Amino acid sequence: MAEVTLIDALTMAMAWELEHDPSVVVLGEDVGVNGGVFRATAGLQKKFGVDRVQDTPLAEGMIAGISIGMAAQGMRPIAEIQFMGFIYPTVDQIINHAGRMRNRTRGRLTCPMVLRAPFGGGIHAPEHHSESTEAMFAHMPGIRVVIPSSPTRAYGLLLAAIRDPDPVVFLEPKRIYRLNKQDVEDNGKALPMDVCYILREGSDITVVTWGAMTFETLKAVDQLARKGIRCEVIDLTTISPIDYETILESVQKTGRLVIVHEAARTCGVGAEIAAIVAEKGIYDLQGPIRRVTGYDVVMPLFRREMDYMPSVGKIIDVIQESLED
Amino acid sequence: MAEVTLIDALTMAMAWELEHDPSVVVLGEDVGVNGGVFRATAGLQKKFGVDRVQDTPLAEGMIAGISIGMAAQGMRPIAEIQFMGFIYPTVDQIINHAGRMRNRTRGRLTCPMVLRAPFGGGIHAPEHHSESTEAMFAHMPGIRVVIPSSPTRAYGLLLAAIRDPDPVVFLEPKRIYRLNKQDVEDNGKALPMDVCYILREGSDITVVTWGAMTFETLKAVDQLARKGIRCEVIDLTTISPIDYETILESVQKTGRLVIVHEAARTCGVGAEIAAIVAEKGIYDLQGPIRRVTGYDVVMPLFRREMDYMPSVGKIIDVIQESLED
Amino acid sequence: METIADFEVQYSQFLDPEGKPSADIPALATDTEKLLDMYRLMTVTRVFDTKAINLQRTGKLGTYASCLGHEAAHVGIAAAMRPDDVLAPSYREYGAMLCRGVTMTEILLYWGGDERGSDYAGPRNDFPMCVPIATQCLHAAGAAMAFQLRGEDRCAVSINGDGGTSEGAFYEAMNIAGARKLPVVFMVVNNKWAISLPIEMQTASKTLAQKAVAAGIPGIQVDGNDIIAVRHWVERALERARNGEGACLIEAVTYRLSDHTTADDSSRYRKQEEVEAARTVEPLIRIRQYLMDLGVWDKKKETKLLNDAAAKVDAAVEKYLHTPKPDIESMFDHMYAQWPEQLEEQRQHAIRYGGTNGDSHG
Amino acid sequence: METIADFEVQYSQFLDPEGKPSADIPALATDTEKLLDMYRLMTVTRVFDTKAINLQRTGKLGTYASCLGHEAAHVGIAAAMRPDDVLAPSYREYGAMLCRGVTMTEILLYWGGDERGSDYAGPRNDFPMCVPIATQCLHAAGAAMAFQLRGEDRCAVSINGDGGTSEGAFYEAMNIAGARKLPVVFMVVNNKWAISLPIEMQTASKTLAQKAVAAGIPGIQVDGNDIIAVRHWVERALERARNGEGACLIEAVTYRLSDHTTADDSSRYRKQEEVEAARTVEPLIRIRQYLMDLGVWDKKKETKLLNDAAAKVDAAVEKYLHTPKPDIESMFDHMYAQWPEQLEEQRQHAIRYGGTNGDSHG
Ligand SMILES: Cc1ncc(C[n+]2csc(CCOP(=O)(O)OP(=O)(O)O)c2C)c(N)n1
Ligand SMILES: Cc1ncc(C[n+]2csc(CCOP(=O)(O)OP(=O)(O)O)c2C)c(N)n1
Ligand SMILES: [Mg+2]
Ligand SMILES: [Mg+2]
Repeated sequence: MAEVTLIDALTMAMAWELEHDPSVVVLGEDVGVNGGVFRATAGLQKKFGVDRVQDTPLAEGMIAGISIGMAAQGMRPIAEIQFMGFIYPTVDQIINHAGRMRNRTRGRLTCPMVLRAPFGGGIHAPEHHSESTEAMFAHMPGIRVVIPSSPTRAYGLLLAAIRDPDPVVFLEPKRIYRLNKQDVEDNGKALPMDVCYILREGSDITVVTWGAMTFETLKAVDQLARKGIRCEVIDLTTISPIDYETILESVQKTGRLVIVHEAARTCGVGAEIAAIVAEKGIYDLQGPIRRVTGYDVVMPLFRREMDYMPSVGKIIDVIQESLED
Repeated sequence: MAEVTLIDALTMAMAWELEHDPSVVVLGEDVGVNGGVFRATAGLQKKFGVDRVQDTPLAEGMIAGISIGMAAQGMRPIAEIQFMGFIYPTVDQIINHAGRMRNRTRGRLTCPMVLRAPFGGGIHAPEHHSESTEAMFAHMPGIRVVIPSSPTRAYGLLLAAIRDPDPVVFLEPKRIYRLNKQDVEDNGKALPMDVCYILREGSDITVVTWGAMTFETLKAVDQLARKGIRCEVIDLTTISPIDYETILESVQKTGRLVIVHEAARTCGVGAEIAAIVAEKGIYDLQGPIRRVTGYDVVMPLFRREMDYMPSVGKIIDVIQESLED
Repeated sequence: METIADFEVQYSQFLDPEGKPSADIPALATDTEKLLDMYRLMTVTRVFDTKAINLQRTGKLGTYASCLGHEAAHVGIAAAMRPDDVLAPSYREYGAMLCRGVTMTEILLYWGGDERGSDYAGPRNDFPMCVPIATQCLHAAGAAMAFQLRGEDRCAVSINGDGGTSEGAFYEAMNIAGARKLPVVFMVVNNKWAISLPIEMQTASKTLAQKAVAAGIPGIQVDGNDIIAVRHWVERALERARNGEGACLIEAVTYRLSDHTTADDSSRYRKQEEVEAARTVEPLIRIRQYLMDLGVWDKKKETKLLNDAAAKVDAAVEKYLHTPKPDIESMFDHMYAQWPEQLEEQRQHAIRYGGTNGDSHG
Repeated sequence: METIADFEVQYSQFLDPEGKPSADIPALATDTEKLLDMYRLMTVTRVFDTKAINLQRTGKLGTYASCLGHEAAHVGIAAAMRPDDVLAPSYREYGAMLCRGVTMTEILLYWGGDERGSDYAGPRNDFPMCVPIATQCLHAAGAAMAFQLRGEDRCAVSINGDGGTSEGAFYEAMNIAGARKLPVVFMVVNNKWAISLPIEMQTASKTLAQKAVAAGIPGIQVDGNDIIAVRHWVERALERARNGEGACLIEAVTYRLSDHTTADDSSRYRKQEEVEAARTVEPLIRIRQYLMDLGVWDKKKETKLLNDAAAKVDAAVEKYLHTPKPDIESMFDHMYAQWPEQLEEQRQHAIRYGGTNGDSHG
């Protein structure tokens, strides 16, 4: 057991799988000698060599495209995109090929690849370095989207993503890369994808969130707990496909739902969760479904980025408002 | 007044604006001599010359990128992407530049461009030619997304889009390009964007839809009308930003909401509408908000494409189910 | 000023339009069995192509992209490959696909709106036809990287058109292939037109072969109507690749004698005279003449070939026309290794309404 | 085999690292006023750069990308341009931006997390700094197209790094510029590194200038540490462009003497010796020496220049540090010509919570 950060856990998971599965390859910009701009791949090239851990030229569409080509021919590439703001040149390859290679060939060729990218704001990063556009990928059929929010889940879910026979977009909340440590056993055990993780049980209200926002949410909920308010906090974790059973069960119990995400509101993943509950769980609801989200604006440069983000205060206020319904 | 189809109306609008605004330029693959693969630009190059109506090399990212460059320097480009399945190489330019040129320069440079693309299925087209991914663009701040569903609205809204000082993704439901004709006066009058259009008034249930699905929906609604069911049909029209006031008012009256769209369900625009109503209109609802949508799969090749699409039958059943709540 | 680098682009042709040798012919051209095999396949391809257009015209096939005039380029590429190499074609290289072992029925199923058309019984590792232009160049590079990493003696070959050389993905693929010395050959079939855009309007580069210079890999232009030239240079390129010398770009210059697809009307944008002129240099004439001059081909053999080809094509068409629609469930069941439980409701919904919403042919 | 095209890549240098002429010097190099202006700006740029890094280290600036060693390339480019040309830079070309009239305060605001840094009071039509690599090449091409369409006597210039030449957008931009003879100059500042990836691993092409061959436009490599070479060739390229002869690619070879940004530690991936060697050929030494040899520069002038530069920089920093945060509303009010009414609730929400969620510096 080792006390590790979220990013350490990712490195551990990649190392484990590089060690145990010869078809696994890590590739991306600066992932080799430099160990990744966030150091997620630190030490891997030294340990596994330049073939298994490859620095690529600067071209994200290329990284995605060759990963698909490799995956279709029996490899398991783990491609890193340096920041989510640079993931867009991959969109064509991901939606038009990764997500449909299996279907269009009726299973003859498949695409067991992982596309990793750090996302989200709050680290005083430069322009284009703070975006959260998971909803775009969640809308693509054939693509799993997974976001871990703790070292334990980072380790177990990245292993699951690498081993999955289908493509996974694995988004890493970079603000919490090093926020806290957990004991993570390096035992190669994957955690299940396609399910939510319940972070706090409670009966008064359901709060669904993911990524770095789990921290804001837990802080808010802890403050409310002091007032005797028992929130159930669900970490969505797999953004697509959504485990709505868990959410519906919780709403059945609590009768109230708040969704918290950092991405812009319109057509964010929060909308999908609200829509599902407004269809399948409406009779359980005692009031409106509320969202605490980023605004429908470009993520501001860092002097104003915190004003863009859902804050503990904003979350508390919305939860309290919901409890008054 | 001329009896024109939806696509004729688009040609008329472009011709009007080419005539009246020297900064307008039409560009794209095969839009010149060939008049566009769907003939939306037929005759325009002959009339306005090769400078104003330009055939470009085959590179969608390039088309978007040079359009942004032109727009920032005072032109008003109307760029055509041949099919929505080929729009993805533009995503980087659209989200990272078109949608933020104004904001990041505090209004110094702007991006008055229109990105036109036919979308949707049902015309027996080849692979990658039938997609509906408007939700991806609706999630991008700073981008308007507009979808006309009649010749009149095609004419008036395309004029509005061209004249708008900000970027507009203008998606054309190709299945209804030639489905019907309307008298459209070629008077250069724009119609308002950012508002819904009410296609049928009714008090029993609200049905929100857009694009080609307005036809399926109207057929369904007409059949139901014979049974005395009065549906209010709202054509969303501007997919982003959403005119939710009109929808909320309607739901206040009807108490019931069904959303119909062709795109895959998860994180489609339907989710956003449901989420808004589940927040702001929940007390008006008499039952669940239901969606009739494409499935979360790759649009099948054409022998099964109709089984993918929301049909009149599926819509009727869901409306009837909703009325039983 | 100092010259720090220089480059030449070569052009190669062995057979002139009349079928006369125009250069020292390579070993391949003396192996008549190889030539006959290729000629037969070119002919079958053309018969198939004609039939497919007819099927489309009579409503029995969807939009179809003809390969008329490209037979030498397409067959020549695949004939140079080994079975365990991998092809990443675009959407009209039937000559190459048939040569690789894809069946005519599969090709028809694809254009007939049935995904099973891409589930090749033959070349299991070949990529399916690729519509998003030039994206497949990257798949070929990725496949080559897989072969290189595993130390396999295999190569990948991608094919795109002249139009595809304007897409960024084409350059990105060449660049990574050059940087890594990947065992891949990039074929550009320059048929002079990208739908309505003539090659001169696509680029200022006088040849497409010279685009290789940007990636630091060799580029050569060959007469794409001369199957000997195509096969010879693809073989050489594959040999280089197998020897660890890396990637090549080969531009095969030919002409699209047909409309772009059955949905296109090329009379809108190009002169009939240009097409007629191209017809006189098309690829079947010259190889047939060469074989006749060698004394290994004659009218009788030609007639028999055409009859056999027609029979083969008819049989494939029959099989195609009698293939029942794919199951409704099939649109779900191949999306993931296992369709997610939480989406099962959608699948059931589709099954419940199966076939109630209009119908496509068949 | 027939040679159907050939290409040469030339290299140009006028001043060697010691400041001695290494070729017939062009007219420009005899105009000492021009040279002095450029030298002064290069020096100011370096003083600014050093200060910016210090500001970052002391928590008064965000991540910052240093331009140390690039001064000749950057200033040379902009010095060759006319005021009404348009520049589309990437993110470290401060020498070029200052020469264009962007203020130091604006540059600091940008890296200090304030959008107003891109609202240049000077060059109103220049594109802002561009982080998504190589995307700006297309903006320059588009701007050039606007100038061409309106018949204006203006040119666009884009700048990207060696790393950017791996992105498809770079090739797409060159290709359209070639096809349309656009009045645009593509500058590649080859500083040998794309973060940790050395140029040899980025591409197999021996020069980046030869990438122009793919687009059928001229490409030339110049010593990017020689401001005379940079300015001369950019002037020539702009002249060509203004004459309707179309686009050029110019590779300016220099070296990134600093870390990639203040968030980078280049000792992880490159040898200190390489950096030290590059330091001996850096761009300020040689132009200073040349000016001294001409007798128009001396120690005293140098001291005064450095003092003046420091004062200028300090004034700009003061202004930056005293710029209050942008209003909360500003994140909404520049999104559209008019913020949509239906989203006004969000704006009000932000205003209500303004400043309650932690705070960034200042
Ligand atoms: C990315 C993309 N954009 C547009 C299209 C539509 N389209 C299909 S074929 C074609 C022209 C292709 O020309 P070329 O590459 O020369 O190949 P050819 O058809 O001549 O074989 C176009 C524009 C597409 N399939 N993919
Ligand atoms: C599309 C994109 N991908 C990745 C990055 C992250 N990134 C910033 S700078 C850089 C390296 C750029 O190298 P080069 O083009 O040589 O320019 P230099 O920094 O050396 O001036 C990378 C990978 C980015 N900004 N944009
Ligand atoms: Mg072509
Ligand atoms: Mg560099």
